[in-house]
Amino acid sequence: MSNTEETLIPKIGVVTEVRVDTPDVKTFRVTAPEGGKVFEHMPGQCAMLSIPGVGEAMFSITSSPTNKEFMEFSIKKCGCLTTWLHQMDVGQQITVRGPYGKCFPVETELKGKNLVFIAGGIGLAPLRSVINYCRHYRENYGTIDIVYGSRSMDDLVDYQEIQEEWCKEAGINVHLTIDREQKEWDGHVGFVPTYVKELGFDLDKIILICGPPIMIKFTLQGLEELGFQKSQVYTTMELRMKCGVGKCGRCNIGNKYVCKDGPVFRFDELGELPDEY
Amino acid sequence: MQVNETNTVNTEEKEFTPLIVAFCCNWCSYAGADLAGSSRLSYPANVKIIRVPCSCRVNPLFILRAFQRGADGVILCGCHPGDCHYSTGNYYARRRMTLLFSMLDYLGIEKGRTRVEWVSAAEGAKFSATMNDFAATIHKLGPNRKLRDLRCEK
Amino acid sequence: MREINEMLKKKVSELLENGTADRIIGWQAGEFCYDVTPAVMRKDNLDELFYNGFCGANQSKYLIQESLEEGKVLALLKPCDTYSFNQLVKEHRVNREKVYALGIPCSGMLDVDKIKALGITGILSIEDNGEEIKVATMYGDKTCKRTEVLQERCKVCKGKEHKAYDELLIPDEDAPEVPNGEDRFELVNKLEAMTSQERFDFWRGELSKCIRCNACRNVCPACSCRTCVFDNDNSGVAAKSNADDFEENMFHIIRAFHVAGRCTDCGECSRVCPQHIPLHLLNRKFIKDIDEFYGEFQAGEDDTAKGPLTAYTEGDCEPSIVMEKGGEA
Amino acid sequence: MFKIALDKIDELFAALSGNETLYLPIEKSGEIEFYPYEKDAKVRLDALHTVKSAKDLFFPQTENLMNMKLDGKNIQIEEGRHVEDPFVLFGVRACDARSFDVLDKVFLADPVDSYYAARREHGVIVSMACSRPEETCFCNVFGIDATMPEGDVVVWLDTDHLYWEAKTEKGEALTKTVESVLTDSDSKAVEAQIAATKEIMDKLPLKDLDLTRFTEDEMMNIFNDSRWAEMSEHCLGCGTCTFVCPTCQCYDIRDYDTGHGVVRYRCWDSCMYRDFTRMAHGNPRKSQLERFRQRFMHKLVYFPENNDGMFSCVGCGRCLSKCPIHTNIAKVIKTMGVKEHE
Repeated sequence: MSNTEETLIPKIGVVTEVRVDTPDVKTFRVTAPEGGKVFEHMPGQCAMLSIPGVGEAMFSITSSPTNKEFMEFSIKKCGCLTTWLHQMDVGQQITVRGPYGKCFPVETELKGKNLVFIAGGIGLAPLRSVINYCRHYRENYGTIDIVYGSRSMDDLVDYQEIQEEWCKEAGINVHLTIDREQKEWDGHVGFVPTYVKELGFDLDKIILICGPPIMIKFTLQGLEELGFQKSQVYTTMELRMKCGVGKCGRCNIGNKYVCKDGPVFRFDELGELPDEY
Repeated sequence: MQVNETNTVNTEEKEFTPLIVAFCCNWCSYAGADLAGSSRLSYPANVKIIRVPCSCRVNPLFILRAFQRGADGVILCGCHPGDCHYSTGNYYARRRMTLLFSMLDYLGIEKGRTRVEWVSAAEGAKFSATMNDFAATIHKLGPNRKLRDLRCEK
Repeated sequence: MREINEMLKKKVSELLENGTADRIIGWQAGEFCYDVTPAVMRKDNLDELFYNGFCGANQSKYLIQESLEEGKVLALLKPCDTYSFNQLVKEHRVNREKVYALGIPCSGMLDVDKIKALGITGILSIEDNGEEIKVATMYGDKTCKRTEVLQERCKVCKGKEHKAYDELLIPDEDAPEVPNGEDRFELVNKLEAMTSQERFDFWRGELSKCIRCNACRNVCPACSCRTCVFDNDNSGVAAKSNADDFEENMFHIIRAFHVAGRCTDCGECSRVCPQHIPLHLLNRKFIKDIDEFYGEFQAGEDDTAKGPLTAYTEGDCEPSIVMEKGGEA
Repeated sequence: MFKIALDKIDELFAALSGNETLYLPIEKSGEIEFYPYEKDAKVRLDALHTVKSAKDLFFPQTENLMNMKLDGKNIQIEEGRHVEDPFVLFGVRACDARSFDVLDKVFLADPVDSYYAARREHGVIVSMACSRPEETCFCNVFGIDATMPEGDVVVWLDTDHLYWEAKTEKGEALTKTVESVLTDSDSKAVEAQIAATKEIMDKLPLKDLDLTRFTEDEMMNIFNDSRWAEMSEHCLGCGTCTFVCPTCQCYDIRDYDTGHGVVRYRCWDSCMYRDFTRMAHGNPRKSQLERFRQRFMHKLVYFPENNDGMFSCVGCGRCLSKCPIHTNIAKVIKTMGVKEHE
């Protein structure tokens, strides 16, 4: 990436598969028109997706970079563009540009560590990329715990993959929870922050967390009560973005731009910045 | 500074066929247009009818946007004053359009480009005559140059 | 002016002391002698309040927000501000109960841009007593006539009578004389007398300066929509810049149209325009047309009368009147 | 150093505009902006400022990025054109000349903005020294010398001559093209004028604005200062300050549906606008307080922090004279420059 042609001007991607995850989340598989990935990325990085005349927005890439055939985006329907995207069929072209931002430090600080992933709702989307990356290079990482909660069973994103792959893999502990009791559900019931405290992880672990701001806030409090340091916790942020390269000036938290210096932040870094996100 | 790098104005003058947008109220004028059609009264093919529930549904933005998208003339047709399906809609429309047209004139836009006519459901002949006359007026005025959006020109 | 200033301070502190209101929207001095800022003041910082010939801003729009908040706010209204105030009360945008309106006299407000346009720059201080304005500048002392540098709205002053108030600082008949009102339609008439092409060229020249900063809209007391059509992404016309000449025209036609029949001709739009586009000439055209077509109407004269665009008569003129009556072709 | 008599200045403009477009302060409909020179244009070299700053020439208010077409399931993209024609920007004051350095930090940082870079590359800047600053000027606060502006060529005006000195290679090349209308000159008149101007600069009311508090260490204290509330209370939320500012560089990317395609263009945006940071699920800057604070925090704290202490303000004073309610950066510097409870 060195100039605008490669940044503001997007490439074309084709939707090759649409998976309905929950009533309001769909996962789109995207490849280049000639096949293969539109570009390479690292776990935690984002891409700008757009439809001409509808809009452009930043989405995290949910597939792992170890997948060499396609990229996936899990998208929740909430605004004008996402509503349009949800109406797409296979074969629809969209524009894609990226990758943007810093990735989770999977090759540096996270290497060799025991990891805990904590996600709420659609917050699993950016973490899924990391989880599958770590599964692929399993020998590089210690234990893996995944705590994932959502409003109900139907709102669990990627439930199939979780059940059939993550839960069955040795060395990965998956802890699922839903907010309220449900007939077919025999797992844990309760909010993520309380569940994390109940689980009470060892203090040698590194935490990666993503979800609604309110969940992050209370989980972080719980983790600190357990004895975790802010420097052990990573999260990924989202703010309004237009350019993706730190120039359009709207996604800053203090002097850091989410698109360029983020979206991945460690909580001790965020603590030094104004509380405006 | 305005940069319209990709816009080029078509300098080749072709035979000018004006594009006319006619906002027609559902209850009178649209039925009038229907009658004109079924009575085989002709009116120009380049009159594009947009059906609106009442003439007072049309706000000034509709008129301006029609010009933006390439209309050379815009005409609003509604029920005769006193005959509005909603009793008073066209009275309000009449005041609004009077002020808007006067403003367009004030800004130097040719005053013939906009018109209001009252056409009832029974006046197929009037509808056709009005459209023919309006098309002729616009043809005389030539293409809309003063209230166009260069980006929308092909 | 100094006496009025003292009277005002005394009155305001009295009204805050006795609990008539708990805060006031007043004026605060700036860096220079002319850059006055509106500010909310309470008992503790009331000493910053002052009133001079640069307090021209029409503060009635702030009352929309202020009257939503707790407690009663004291509003200082110049005679012309009371028109906007009435209009906002009529439209139920300002809660009359939450406002204590103190009518203050005005003898015409000055426009610093007009002083600068005379070539008087590097202004250090301005002395405003009567006919002549004395300006001390970095390049020596200058003088100019007060009438030369009055704000546009003051040149066509509506008079010294307050149309709405709870209390007057001094009775209207004792208030200082206001500038002699010129004919506010003079320029409109002049434009109407031009040819269509001349008018078009005039307005192209003016409107093409627009940088779409929205100052005219945001300051306008009549533009009180929660979300403006030009900010609403679903309207199809939302934009942040004039990407084409058309958008310059559209924005200003629609802006003026949306306040037609409600615009009190307070002139704030022209005052704040960084490009000095004479936007009041668009508003005045509507006012003039309304007067001619539907009878004399002054928005904000009272807080009950129906506006000309929310009323009709069966015998109203037809839009074709523009063909006969309108300006030269 | 060269000179030309002011009554012959049209010869200079004619020579400069011979091969390339010459932009200079021209009055149209009563206001002065950088417009292309044409014969009989009302050139206003005496004006201190144009309304919009000179940034418009490098970072125009609107600029088409690409044309797109959504055709069934297919999308076509046709890239917009870059500026490739050289141009001369004449009469840039010292403050505006410095603003290009500020903009460079943003647009020429990796990844380079090629639209901006192309304009920078093809533009030659002829800056003009000030001799009649106004009370709103405070460029000295940012270490700018109004009598010796940056630029490819610098010119000085006295009552009857224009003095011309090339400062860069680009400037030398431009000088060659107009040498025939210029005559050699010594620098005495210029030196005298510089000395006189410096004396006037000493009288500027805002020359002593103190920036020492605006450092990284104070970021959180300034951010959390309660005085932002009163300062922003009456901000109208318009974009005047942003759009007249020579260093404001935030932009929006928007699509316009022309009926036969989509133009994706970028345009200036303002952090003062409500929808600047609005997302489908909420807005991190909910009130005008946050938006107002962002603008000044960016200029005085965030930007210097990311760019070796360079402030994103050049003291041109445009916002001082244009703000509808006269709230401006000078007032912010004065207020925030001292700790809250002192």
